[in-house]
Amino acid sequence: MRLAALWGWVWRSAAAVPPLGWLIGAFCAAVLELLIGYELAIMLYLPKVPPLFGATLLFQNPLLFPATLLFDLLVYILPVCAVAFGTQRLTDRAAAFLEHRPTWLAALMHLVLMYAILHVWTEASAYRLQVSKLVMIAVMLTLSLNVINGYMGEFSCSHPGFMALGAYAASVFTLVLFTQDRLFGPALLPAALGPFCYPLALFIGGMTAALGALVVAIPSFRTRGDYLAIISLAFMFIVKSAIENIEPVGGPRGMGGQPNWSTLPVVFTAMALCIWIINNFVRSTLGKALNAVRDNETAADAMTINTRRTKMVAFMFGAFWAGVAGGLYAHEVRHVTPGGFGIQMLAEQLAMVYFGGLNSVVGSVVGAVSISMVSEVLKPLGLYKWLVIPLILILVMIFRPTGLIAFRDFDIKRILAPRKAALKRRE
Amino acid sequence: MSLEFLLQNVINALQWGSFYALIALGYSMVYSILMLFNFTHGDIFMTGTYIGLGVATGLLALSGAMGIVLPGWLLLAMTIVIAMFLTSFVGVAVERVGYRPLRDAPRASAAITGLMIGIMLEYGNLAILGTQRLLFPPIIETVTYNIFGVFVTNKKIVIVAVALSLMLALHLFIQKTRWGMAMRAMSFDFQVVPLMGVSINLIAPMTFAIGSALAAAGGILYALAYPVLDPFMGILLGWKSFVAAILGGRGSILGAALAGFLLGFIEVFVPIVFPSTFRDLIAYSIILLILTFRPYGFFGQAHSTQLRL
Amino acid sequence: MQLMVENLHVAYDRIRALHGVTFGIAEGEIVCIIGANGAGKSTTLRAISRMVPALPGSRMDFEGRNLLDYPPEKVVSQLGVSHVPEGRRLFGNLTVMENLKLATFARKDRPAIKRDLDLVFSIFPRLAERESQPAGTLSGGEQQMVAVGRAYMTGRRMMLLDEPSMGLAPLMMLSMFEALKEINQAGTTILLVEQNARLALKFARRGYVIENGRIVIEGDSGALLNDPGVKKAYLGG
Amino acid sequence: MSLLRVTDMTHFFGGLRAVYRYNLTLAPGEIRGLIGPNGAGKTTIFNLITGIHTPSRGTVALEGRNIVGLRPHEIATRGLGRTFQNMLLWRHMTVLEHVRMAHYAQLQYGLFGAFFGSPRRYAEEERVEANSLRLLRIFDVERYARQIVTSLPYGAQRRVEMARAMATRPKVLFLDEPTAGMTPEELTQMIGIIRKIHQEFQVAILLIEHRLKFVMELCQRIQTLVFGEVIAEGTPEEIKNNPEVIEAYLGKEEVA
Repeated sequence: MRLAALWGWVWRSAAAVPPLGWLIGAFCAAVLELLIGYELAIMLYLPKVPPLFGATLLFQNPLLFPATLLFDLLVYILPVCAVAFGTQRLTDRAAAFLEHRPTWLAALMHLVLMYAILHVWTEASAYRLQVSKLVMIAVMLTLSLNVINGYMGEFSCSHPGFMALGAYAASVFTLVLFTQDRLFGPALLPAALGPFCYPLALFIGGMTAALGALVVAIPSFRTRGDYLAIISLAFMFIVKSAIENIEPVGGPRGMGGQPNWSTLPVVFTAMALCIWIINNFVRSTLGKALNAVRDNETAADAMTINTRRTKMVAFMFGAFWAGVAGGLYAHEVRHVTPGGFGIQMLAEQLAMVYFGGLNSVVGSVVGAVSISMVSEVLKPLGLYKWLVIPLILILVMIFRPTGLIAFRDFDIKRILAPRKAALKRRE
Repeated sequence: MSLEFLLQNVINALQWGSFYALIALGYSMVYSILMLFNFTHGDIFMTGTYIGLGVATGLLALSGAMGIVLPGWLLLAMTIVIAMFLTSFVGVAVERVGYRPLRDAPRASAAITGLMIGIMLEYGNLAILGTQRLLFPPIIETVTYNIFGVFVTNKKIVIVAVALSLMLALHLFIQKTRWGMAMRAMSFDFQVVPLMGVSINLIAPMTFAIGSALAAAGGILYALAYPVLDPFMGILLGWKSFVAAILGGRGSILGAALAGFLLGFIEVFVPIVFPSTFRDLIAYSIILLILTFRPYGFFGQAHSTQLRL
Repeated sequence: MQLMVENLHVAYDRIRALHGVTFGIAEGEIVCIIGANGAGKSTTLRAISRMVPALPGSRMDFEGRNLLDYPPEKVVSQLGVSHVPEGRRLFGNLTVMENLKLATFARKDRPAIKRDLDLVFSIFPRLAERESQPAGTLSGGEQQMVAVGRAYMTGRRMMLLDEPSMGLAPLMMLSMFEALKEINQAGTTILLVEQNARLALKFARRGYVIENGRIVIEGDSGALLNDPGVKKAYLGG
Repeated sequence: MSLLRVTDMTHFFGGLRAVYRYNLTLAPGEIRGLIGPNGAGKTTIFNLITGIHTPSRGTVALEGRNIVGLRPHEIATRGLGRTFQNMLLWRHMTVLEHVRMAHYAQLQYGLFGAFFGSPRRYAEEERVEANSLRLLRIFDVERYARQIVTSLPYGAQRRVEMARAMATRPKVLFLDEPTAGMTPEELTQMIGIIRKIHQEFQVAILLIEHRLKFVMELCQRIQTLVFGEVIAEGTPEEIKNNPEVIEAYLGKEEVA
C-alpha cells in the first residue's frame, strides 16, 4: 500500500516535468559523464565507463554490478532528476511558450536537443556509437514493418527482402559513383561529393524496395492473411537467392567496402524523418484507411475507400522505409551478404514489432529499443540469449497478444504540452 | 538427356519429395484443424531427428550390450516407431504451451509464439548437445542396385517406401477412424465440434502429435540419406515444406503430399537445366507465381482468409 | 423442472445481449421462445449449451446439476443436452452417415447407438437413402433432417433447436415439426427458438416471448397466440 | 427520371438461384421497403447492387449510367451508401474516426499531404471533422465521439453505422435491417431518425426490414421477396392484405 503511494508520488512528480526538462537533464548527465565519467569509473574500481548503463556487465561480470549501479545513480539518475526538477518551472514556461508556436518548431527543438544528447553520449566509445546507430535503424525497420503488419494487419514476411533491396541498391550507387571498388572499378565522381549525394543513394534504395514491394502488393488485392504471408515469405527468399546469383554484386560472398557515411547525424535525421512521416501518414484519414481495410475490407469498400490503392500504398510505403534502413545499415556495417537478410533477421524484426505493440508508433520504438537492448545485455550469455529472448516474447504474447503498447496514437502536440495545464486538465 | 539419367533424377526427386511431403503434412493438418500454422514444425522435425539419433544410438548400444545382432531393417523400424512416439509428445507440449493459451488471440501472435518456440528448440539443442555436429549411426548398410543402368540405393527405396506407406496410413486413419472423422469435421467447422460432444482440447493435441510423429519419421529418413545433423536443419526443410503445404491448399492432406513431391521435382530438375545456385530462386518464383494466380493453392478453399486481429 | 435458467446474463465483446433471462422447462415438454431478430433467442440457446460464457450471477441448472460447471462438449456428452445451431452447420465434407456417427463420438453404448440410429432413419427415411452422400450436397430440408438427427444422436435428454424452419418450404416445415413431435414422444424435451411464431406456438405447449434480452411474456401457446403483446414482439407492434 | 433502376437482375451462387429477375425503379427521395423471410435473398440484392457480388445477369443503372462491374468503392463514391445487417464496424477505431473515414473519396490532399502534413491536409481534415461531428449530432451519438466503437451500446452502434453511411454523401441509402436488436423506444427513435435524414439529405432509401410495422410506417412502396423472387409489390395497405405475403411471412393460416 505504502509502496503504491510512493510509486504514485514518483509518477506524479515525474509527470509534472515536461519532456524538455528531461532532455535538458539528460544532456547535462551526458556532459557530466564526458567530463568526469572516466575518473569516477576508476574510483569505483570499474575498468571503464559502463557502455550501456552497465547493463552489458550484468552477465559479464555480475560482481561489478553494484558499482555500476552507483555509477548510474551518480552520473545519470541524480543529475537528470536534479536538473529536470530544478528547471521545472522554467521548462514548463518554455513549453507553454512553444505551445502557441508551430508544432514543427517545438518538435525541431526537442529533436536538436535529443541529437545533442546522443552526440555527447556516444563520444565515450565506438561501441556505444554503433549500438546507437543500429538501434535507430532497427526503429525504422520496426516502424515500417508495423505499417504493414500492424496498421494494415497483413502478416508480411518480406521485410528482410525489402531491406536487402535497399541495401544493395544504395551500395551499388555509392560504390559505382564514389569509390574505387574491386567490383565496379574506379570512382566516377569525386569522393568529396559523396556525402551530399548519400541521401539520394538512400532514396534510390528506398524506391527500389518500394518497387519490389509491388510483387507482394499486387497479389494482396486478391488474397489476404496466410497466403499473402507465404507470398511475402517467398519474395524474401527470392530476393536473397536472386542476389546470390548476381555475380557483379558479389554473389553469395556479398558486397563490402561501402563508404562509412552512416554517421550519427545522418542516421538520426533519417530516423526522425521516418518517424515523422510515418506518424503523419497513419494519423491522416488516408492512413487510417489502412485500419479500415484491416478491420473490415467490405465495409471499407462500401465507405468509398479504394482498398487496392490503400494496400499498395501500405506495402510500398513500408518497403520504402525498409529500403532506406537497408541503405543505412549497409553503410554502417560496410559489408552485406544476401545470407544476412534471411529468416533470422525476419524473426528479430517480427519480435520487435509484436513485442512493442501493433498499430502504434511508440510501441515500435519501444519494441525496437528494448529488444535490441535485451539482445546486447544478454550477449555474454552466448547462445542462452536465444532461449531467454524467445521466452520473454512468448510471455508477452500470452499476456498481451497485441504487444506492450498497442493501438495508441502518437500525438506530438499532447506530449510536448506544458505540464501544469495538462495536470489541471486531468483533475 | 538419356532415359537412365532422367530416371535417376526421378528417384532423387521422389526421395526429396518424401521429406518435404512428410513435413508438409504436419503443417497442413494443424492448419486444417486450428486455422493456424505451426511455425514450430520445422524445429519439431529437427527435434524428431535428434530423438531418432538418440533412439538409434540407444538401440545399438543395447543390442551390443546384450550381444544380439539385430538386422538393420528391424533396427530402423524400431527407431522410427519409438522416435515417432516420443516426438509426438513434443508436439503435444508445443500445443499446450504455445498455442492453446493463444487460441482466441490474433493469429499473428500465435505465429510469433510458434517461431519463438522454434528458436528455443534450436538453441536448446545447441545448449544441450554442444556445437559439434552429430552423425546419425549407419543403421542399414548402403547397397546399390543397378536396374537397367539406373543406380538405386536401398536407402532411397526405403525412404520412398516408408514415406508413401506412412502417408497411406495417415489417409486411412483420417478417412476410416472416428478420430479421423472428428478431425475432418473440425477442419470444416471447428466451432460446432463441441456440440457433437467432442472436445477441441482432445483433437488439437492429437493433431499436433500425429504431425510431429510424421515429422520425426521424415527426420529419420532424412538422416538416413544425409547423416550429418545440425540444430538448424529444420529451418531450411521446414520453411520449404511449409511453402509446400500452402501450395497444396491449406488444410488439404492430399495437396500437401502432392506439393511436397512437386517441390522435390522442381529442386532436383532445376539444377539440370540451370546453374544449381538458381534452385531456390526458381523454386520460390514458381511458388509465388502459382499463389498469385491460384491464391488458394491446389486444393484449398476460399473461405476465411482474414487475419484475426 | 428439468432445466432452470435464472437471471442469465450474456455479453459479446462487452455488449450485453441478455439481461437476466429466467425460465424453466419440465421434462418431456415442448417449449418455444419467440421474438424479433436480435432479441437474444439464439444467444439464450448458445448460453445453455455453453458456447458463449454466461456472466457472473447467472444460474443454470439441468436435472439438479449446475450447467456452468460443464464445458460445451460435456453438456452434450454427460448431460445429454443437444443443440441444433442456427443455419444447421453440418459438416459438409462428411457424409450423412459420418455426420450422424460423429455425433456418437463420446458415447460408448453401442446397442443404444444402433437403436437411436434406427429411430432417426425411421423418422427421416430420406436420410437412409442419402446415407453415403456428402452432407454439403443435400437440399435445405434434408440438411435440416441431418442436423436434427445428428443432435438426437448426441444427447437425448433435451434438444435445443435454433430456427428449424429457416429456409424451408412450407410443406417441408410441417413435416419437420411432425418429426420433432416424434422425437419428443421418444422422450426428448424440446426447447426451440423460432421466427415463424404461429408455427412454433401451434407446435409447442408453452411459449416465452423475448425482447431485448429479457423474457417479457410467458404462457400457454393458445393464450400467447391471441396476445397483443406477441403480435407486438413478433411483428414489431 | 428514376434515380436507380435495376432490370432483370439474376444471380446464382454455384448452382443455387439466389435472386431471380429482380426489378426496381427508385425515384429520387423515395423510401422503399424490401421484406421477406430469412434467407429470401434480400441482403444478396443489396450486395449485388452495391458491387460486392456481380450479378450473373441484368443491369443496374444509377442516374442512367450502368454500374455493373464497377468496384464497390466506385459504386459507393457514385452515391450508393449502405449499412450492413451485422454492422460491419471497424473494431479498433473510434466513433469519430469511423465517420471521418467515410469521407475518404472527398479528400483531395493526396499522399503528399498525408506524408508531410501540408496545410491543405489540415484544412481538409478540419472540415471533415466538423462535418463528422455534425453527422454524429444528427444521429445523437456525439457524446461517444472519442470512444472505441465496440464499447458502445448496440443501438448507438447502429446509429454510428448510419452516420458513417451518410458521410459518403449517398444519393440512395441502403439500410439492411436498421432496427435489428433494438428496443421499442429505440425503434421509435429510429423511425424519427430515418425520417429526419430523408428530409434533411433528400436521399432515396431502400430498406430491408423484419418488423412490418416499421416498414409500413416509413415506406411508400414495399416489395416482398420469397426464395429470391418478388411475389408482391405495392403500397403498405396492399401488402398487408395480400394473402401470399401473409402466407410467406407469417406462416400459413391453416398451420396456425
